[in-house]
Amino acid sequence: MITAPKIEYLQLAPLLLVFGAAVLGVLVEAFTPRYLRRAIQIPVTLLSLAGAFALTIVQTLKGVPTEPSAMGAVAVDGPTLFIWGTILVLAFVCVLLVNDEEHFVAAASAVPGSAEEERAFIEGNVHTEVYPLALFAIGGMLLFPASNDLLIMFVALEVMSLPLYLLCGLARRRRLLSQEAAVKYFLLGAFSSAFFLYGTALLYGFAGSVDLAKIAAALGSVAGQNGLLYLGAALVGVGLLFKIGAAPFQAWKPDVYQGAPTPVTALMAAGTLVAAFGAVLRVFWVALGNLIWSWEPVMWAVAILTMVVGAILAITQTDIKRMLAYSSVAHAGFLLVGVIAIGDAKQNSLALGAILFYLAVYGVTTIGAFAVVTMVRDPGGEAWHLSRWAGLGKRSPKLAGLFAFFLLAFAGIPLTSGFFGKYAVFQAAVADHATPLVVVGVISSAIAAFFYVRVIVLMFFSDPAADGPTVVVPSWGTAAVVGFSALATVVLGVFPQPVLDLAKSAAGSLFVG
Amino acid sequence: MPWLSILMGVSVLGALGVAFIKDDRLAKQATLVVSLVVLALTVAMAVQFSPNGDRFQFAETYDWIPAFGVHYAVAVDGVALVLILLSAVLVPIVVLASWHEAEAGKRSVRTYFALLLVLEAMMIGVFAATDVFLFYVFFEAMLIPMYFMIGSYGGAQRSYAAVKFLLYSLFGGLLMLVAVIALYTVAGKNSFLFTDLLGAIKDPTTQKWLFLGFFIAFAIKAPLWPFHTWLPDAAAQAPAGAAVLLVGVLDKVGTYGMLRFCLELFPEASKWATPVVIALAVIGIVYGAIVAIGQTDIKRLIAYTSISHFGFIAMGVFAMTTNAASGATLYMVNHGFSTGALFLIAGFLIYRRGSQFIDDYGGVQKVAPILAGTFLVAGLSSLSLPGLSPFVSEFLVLTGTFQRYAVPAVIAATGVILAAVYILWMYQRTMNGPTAEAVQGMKDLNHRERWVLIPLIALIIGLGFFPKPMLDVINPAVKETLTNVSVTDPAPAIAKEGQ
Amino acid sequence: MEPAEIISHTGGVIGAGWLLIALPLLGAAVLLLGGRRTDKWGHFLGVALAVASFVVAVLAFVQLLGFAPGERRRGVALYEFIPGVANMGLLIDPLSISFALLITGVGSLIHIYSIGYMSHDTDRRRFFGYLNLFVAAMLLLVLADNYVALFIGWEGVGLASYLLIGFWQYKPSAATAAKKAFVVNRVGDFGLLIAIFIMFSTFGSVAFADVFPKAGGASAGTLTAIGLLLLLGACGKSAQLPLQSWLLDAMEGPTPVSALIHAATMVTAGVYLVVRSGAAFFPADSTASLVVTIVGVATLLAGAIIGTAKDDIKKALAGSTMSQIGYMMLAAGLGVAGYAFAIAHLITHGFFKANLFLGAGSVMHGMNDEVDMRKYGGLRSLMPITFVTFLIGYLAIIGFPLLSGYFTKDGIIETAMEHSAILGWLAVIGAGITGFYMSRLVFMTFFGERRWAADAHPHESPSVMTWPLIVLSIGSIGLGGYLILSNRLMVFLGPAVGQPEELPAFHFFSPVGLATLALVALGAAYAWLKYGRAEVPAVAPRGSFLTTFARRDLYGDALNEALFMRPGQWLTRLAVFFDNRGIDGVVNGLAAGIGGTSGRLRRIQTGYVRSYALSIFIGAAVLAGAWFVVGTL
Amino acid sequence: MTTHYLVLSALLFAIGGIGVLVRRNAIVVFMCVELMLNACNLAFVTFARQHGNIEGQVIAFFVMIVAAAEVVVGLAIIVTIFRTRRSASVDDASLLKY
Repeated sequence: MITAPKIEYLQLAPLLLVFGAAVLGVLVEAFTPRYLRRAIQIPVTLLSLAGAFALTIVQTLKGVPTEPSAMGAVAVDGPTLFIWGTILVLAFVCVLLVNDEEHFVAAASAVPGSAEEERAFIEGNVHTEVYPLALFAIGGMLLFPASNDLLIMFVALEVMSLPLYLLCGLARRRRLLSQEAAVKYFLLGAFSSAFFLYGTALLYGFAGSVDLAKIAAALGSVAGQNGLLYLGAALVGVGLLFKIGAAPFQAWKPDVYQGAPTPVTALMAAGTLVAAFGAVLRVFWVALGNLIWSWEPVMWAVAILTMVVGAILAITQTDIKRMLAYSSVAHAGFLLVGVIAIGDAKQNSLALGAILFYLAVYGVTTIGAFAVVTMVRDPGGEAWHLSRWAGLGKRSPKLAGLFAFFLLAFAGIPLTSGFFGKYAVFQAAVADHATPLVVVGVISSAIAAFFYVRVIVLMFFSDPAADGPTVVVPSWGTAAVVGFSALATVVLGVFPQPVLDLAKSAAGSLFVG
Repeated sequence: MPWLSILMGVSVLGALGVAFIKDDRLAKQATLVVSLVVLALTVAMAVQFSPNGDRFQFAETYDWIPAFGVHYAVAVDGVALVLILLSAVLVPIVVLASWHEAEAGKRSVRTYFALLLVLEAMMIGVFAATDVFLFYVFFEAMLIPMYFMIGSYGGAQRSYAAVKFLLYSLFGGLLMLVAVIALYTVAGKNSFLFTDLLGAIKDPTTQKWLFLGFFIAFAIKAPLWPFHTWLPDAAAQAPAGAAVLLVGVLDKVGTYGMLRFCLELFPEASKWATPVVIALAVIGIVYGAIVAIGQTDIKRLIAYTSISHFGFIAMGVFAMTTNAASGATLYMVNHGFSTGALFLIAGFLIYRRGSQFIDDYGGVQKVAPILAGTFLVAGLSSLSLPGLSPFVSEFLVLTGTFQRYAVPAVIAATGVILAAVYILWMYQRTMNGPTAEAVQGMKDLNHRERWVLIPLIALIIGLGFFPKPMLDVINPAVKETLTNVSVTDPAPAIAKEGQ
Repeated sequence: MEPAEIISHTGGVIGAGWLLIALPLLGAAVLLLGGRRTDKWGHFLGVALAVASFVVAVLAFVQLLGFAPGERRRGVALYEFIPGVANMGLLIDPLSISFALLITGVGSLIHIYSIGYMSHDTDRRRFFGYLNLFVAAMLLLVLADNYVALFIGWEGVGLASYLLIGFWQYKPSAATAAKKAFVVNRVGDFGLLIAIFIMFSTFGSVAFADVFPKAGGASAGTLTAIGLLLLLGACGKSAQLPLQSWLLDAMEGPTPVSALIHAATMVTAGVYLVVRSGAAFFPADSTASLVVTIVGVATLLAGAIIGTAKDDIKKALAGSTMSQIGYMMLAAGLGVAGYAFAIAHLITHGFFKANLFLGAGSVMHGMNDEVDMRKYGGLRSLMPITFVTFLIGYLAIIGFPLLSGYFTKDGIIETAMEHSAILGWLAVIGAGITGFYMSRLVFMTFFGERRWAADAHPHESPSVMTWPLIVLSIGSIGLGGYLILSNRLMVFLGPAVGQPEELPAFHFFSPVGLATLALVALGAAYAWLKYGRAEVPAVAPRGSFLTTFARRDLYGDALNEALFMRPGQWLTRLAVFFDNRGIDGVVNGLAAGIGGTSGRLRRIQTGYVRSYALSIFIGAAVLAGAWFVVGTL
Repeated sequence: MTTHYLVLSALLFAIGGIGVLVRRNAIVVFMCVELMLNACNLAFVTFARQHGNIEGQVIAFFVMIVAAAEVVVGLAIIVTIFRTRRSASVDDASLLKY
């Protein structure tokens, strides 16, 4: 006789709300006339995200649960709640960015330049499917870091990725690139998730369970199965490192970031990264925490490689989105430095807090940067080539100033949020005696500074091209996004304390003693 | 009364205000007023400073980021005070000197002046900070306004120079960041307060590593040979006003940092490193002077003279005698005035002729005697002619160094001869001889330009004969520092009369 | 007898001794800052203040005489200059006051003379400003009671000399000469500076009052080092070998400058320094003092030889100045016995050399600034006053009996003779050469037939220029005798510089003296044969090797050129190259290297999804492998 | 006894992996991925058998569902790009590079 599983609905409410809204969105697509869809989708999406955020807050105030919920499938603990909060805010902002039909194709199925595409244009069609798709992806992002066993993690990974594959293909301009991005992302994503799955299988074989806690327990008890363990762990690691775009698994990032519609790129660069790092922490700290001695050296190599590759390859990029992609690779490397800084409970909460803070501030800044990218346009669409940005500082100083500010934040100049993010992570690493890694980190961020600075030079110190790109009057959504990001970057750059405290307490709740 | 916060607040608010003034002329005037107000306040503060009171005065300490043990902690000792005075004096002068600076580039005038004020706030902050982290924040953040001033308003090669300047300094700064973090971690005081960190690092090896982290950053900033090559580019490309602040104040942060942080936080390591540093300093003195002789570009030449001078300062700091250290501190101030004057006059000259190359000049004295005269005075001060302020500091540095390291002091003293060569040769080539036709009809200094120079030259001569007020403020602070490093001045061989 | 104690003093004229310096300094300030609006009366102000300073000096002198000889070293504290290192203060004692009198006295005369000499110059005001500046600096130099303050004056006079040599800066030659003078002086100052460092680190003070008494306790090595370094400084300032080269070029300046700075006063500062520090750092028979005498003799001969070959009247006189200062140095090197003679000769030389220079200036003034003596000749009738006064100066310098030079120079030679025969005889030879070249100068200028340029209209100078000549020539006649006979100066200076146990008695026509006279007569006669009676060619004949040797200033400049200038230029070029290519090259190379790596590396991103997949596959393999290895280690 | 199954699954996984690397046709590449997933399933079931718990078998079902979803999305994307480019070769899609 079967006992009904025990589900803590309140704890899972944010998840359920987002997924519910996504399903609702699909129904809307199915049953409401085209002209109504946007009017319904946008409120539904935004409200659901806001609601989910509110629920997360409520959950936090009610006290952080200590037991994993849903029969141990989902762990709604401190870090999860912090990450949920972060992702929901970022997602909300991204949706605001999405809210601008300029970005998305009228009819994805139509062949570029074909008659039917023309018609779709003229009819002013828009893909409102974007919203439910985004919601599914966001739902996946929420579940990914919260999942407490590898199966859920795999499912979450797919739920997060599949909609993103589609979204990548929906760019209104430069559709060839967009579709190419979609196909590349899809194939590579599927490939890597296969690795993840096989790793899961091997770990299951090792521990007899996919529950992270059980795997952790098995590390001590099971003997003679190390082959399974290391191979499995490594393959799972591959799947995760692929998602965060760590070298040597970063190849997809520049292509996909460049091809995808910029709002989607923003969503990936911010949301996916946060979610993926949440998952990385779960696997490497919770499940494989006691295995640190075996994976720390490997991770050192990966982190160094990621930082250096990201920084160096970005130098010679001529496409703003590719450059930002490589910069996000470099940042992934910096975050990995934090991941390695694992030790006793105190050290862990220090490192975890640092990573969480870094993720939050980086996500906000990066969305802001991409938002600016959406506003600088040529007749043929957004002006991606750096040479087109020359002299922007003279044509529209405010926008250029904001972008410069975001870049400085990426570079980690003091009095921007980026600085404290880096500082926190590096401090954690030094506390863990990973000082050489930090030295590599600062050197590569010095190299990285070069290409951020290069863009500033272009914008401010070189004279504008005659037929320079136009800076569109931003839609209220975009304006809000840029404003919010800039504000957050400043405020967190001057008074990071509140968010730091949040991150710290979130981390502390997990590592008590 | 929170003097230091007020000083910074006034300049920041001023900057914000100026940034929104549409009318350029008004913006300039506003900037001038603000900077003068800051100067007045600074003087008012300096008057209330009691040289023999506590080391740190006008202290303010608030928690800023408890999570990192970071405080908003500002206070001044004698050394910081005189350097803040230097900044406060230079800014209004630079404002007045830069009156037409921004227009040349057809760029936003008010931005330039807003940046100036932001920079002033940060200069005050960096000297006043008594929290290592806060110091670091200012140390790095300062780069940005200067970066924009060079990059947007500089000469033909400006963006190359600006990027070189920024990246070079940033690199040093990031190395320092590692050291800062490590310092915090190793000290384990959960506080970045300078006073908490004093003597916190016991282990000599750790000291050495941390010392290196700090020192390299400061050596790049100062700049000390061989980390100097960014300076000639930056100084030559920067607009005269910015160049003054760059060489006059920003670079002093490096030498100031050596004195305040390297020596006091890592005394053992400092002693360990002294021979190398002194060697680098001496090389810098001679090398900078020799390369300066070979320059064809006025501003580059001045930049190289500064490299030579920074050698003196660094030597004075690490000689670790009261005279040398006080001399070095005074040197920072005097060098600010003398080189400042040099750069400004060179700026006026270049503004008239439109060329930085020495060979494009000649016989200026005939057509513009006042310009030439002031240039000569500034030049003589740069070769530290007795009776002008730099002599006092150079003499103190050399005497103090000689007390402990005779040979380096003697080698360094040859810089005195070389200085005469590079300054007088440049003066001869630009000002003397038959008047070049390109120079014919060059206007002499107008009233604005004269008022720019009068205070500087007055200070140079005044402090040349009456350095006591400055030294009275500096000496106690320096003695304090040396006590923390636990060194004592070598006593004279013959104390009393002996026949 | 040792020098007396320095007694700190307040009140009276001596207490207000700072006026000596302040008055001309004020003048300089007004004239240089005042600008064109002071052109009208500027020169009068300059003169007035110089004279005023002279008056103060006289009054101070009188007050000083009021004290017992043992109490004539009065230290006047002014203010704290560099706390713990040096204070501003004056030392007014017989030595410094004698200098003060000479400087302000001769200085005032030359100021007056300049009113006339510079009357046509549009920048006369600036000229007087510089002159005042010089007087102030020179007074600080001699009145300072410590080495730092002395150093300020020391370089101050260097500055004034730089400004005045380059007064006609639009002439490249003048500008170059000025720069050369300053730089060469700086070489000397370098020595002085180091000497000061040693003193401070050894005695913990730089004040005469502290240093001199303690000097005895210092090691011989230290003392010698200090002495030699001081001597280096002295050589720079006094154009002694090996730092003599600048003086001849310095003649580019206006003639009054040559008279005041490069003959009467500044160039004697080196002698002052040696005498002042003598008791402490140049004890008799010490290495230092020996070197001093050698330098002195070498220079007195070199200067004389240079003097013989110059056709430029001022350069000839400059050579003689070198030579005369050589005599002073020699005397100063002889210790207590020589100091008085050194100073005596210094003072008389101040008079007759100023006299000669101003005379030369007067001649040039009449010959519209022609300096080549080959274009002079037969001027005595047209410029009677100039001629007479010049003749007096000439007789004085060659040591014609009973004129100033006779007593002082003879005193030096006698003392040198007692000290060491070689030195003595060399000095005698020098005297002989002096006889020759001075006579040559006089004959070429005032005698023989007229070899003027076509447009020359020689005329006597205005009285404002002649009166100073007359006064100076009076000094040239009588001063020497007054100072030397019955050892007046020696006794007076005793408290300041010490004096020998038994005072020397002056013998008229001592054997040495006679020998000297004979040689001088010989020289003069030879000069008469060559330039008085015989035809003087308009252009200098090639002349023997010796002549060229002398004309080329004994190849001093060539030597500097070869030893310092050229290598220096090469070094500079090398350094600049090294800086751009070497150090900066490394920096830029690094950047370029990273950029290149990036450029090459990004090619890996081929755009083919399968290659990406491959990278993932291999990455996975490596990762797993590495993990496995680490795990099983 | 279960080792053979594991070896088989490993082989399948490897074949799939190699296939992804060597095949040009997007569809085939995609099928190779599916093959890798099925290799995983085999592994899961085998281990379930080994450990004697049914978790692995349950997981296999999950994986199938996910794979199905992947097919839907994948084919959609591949079809669109096929319609634009008239070719299903993954090597044609190489505009985004460097």
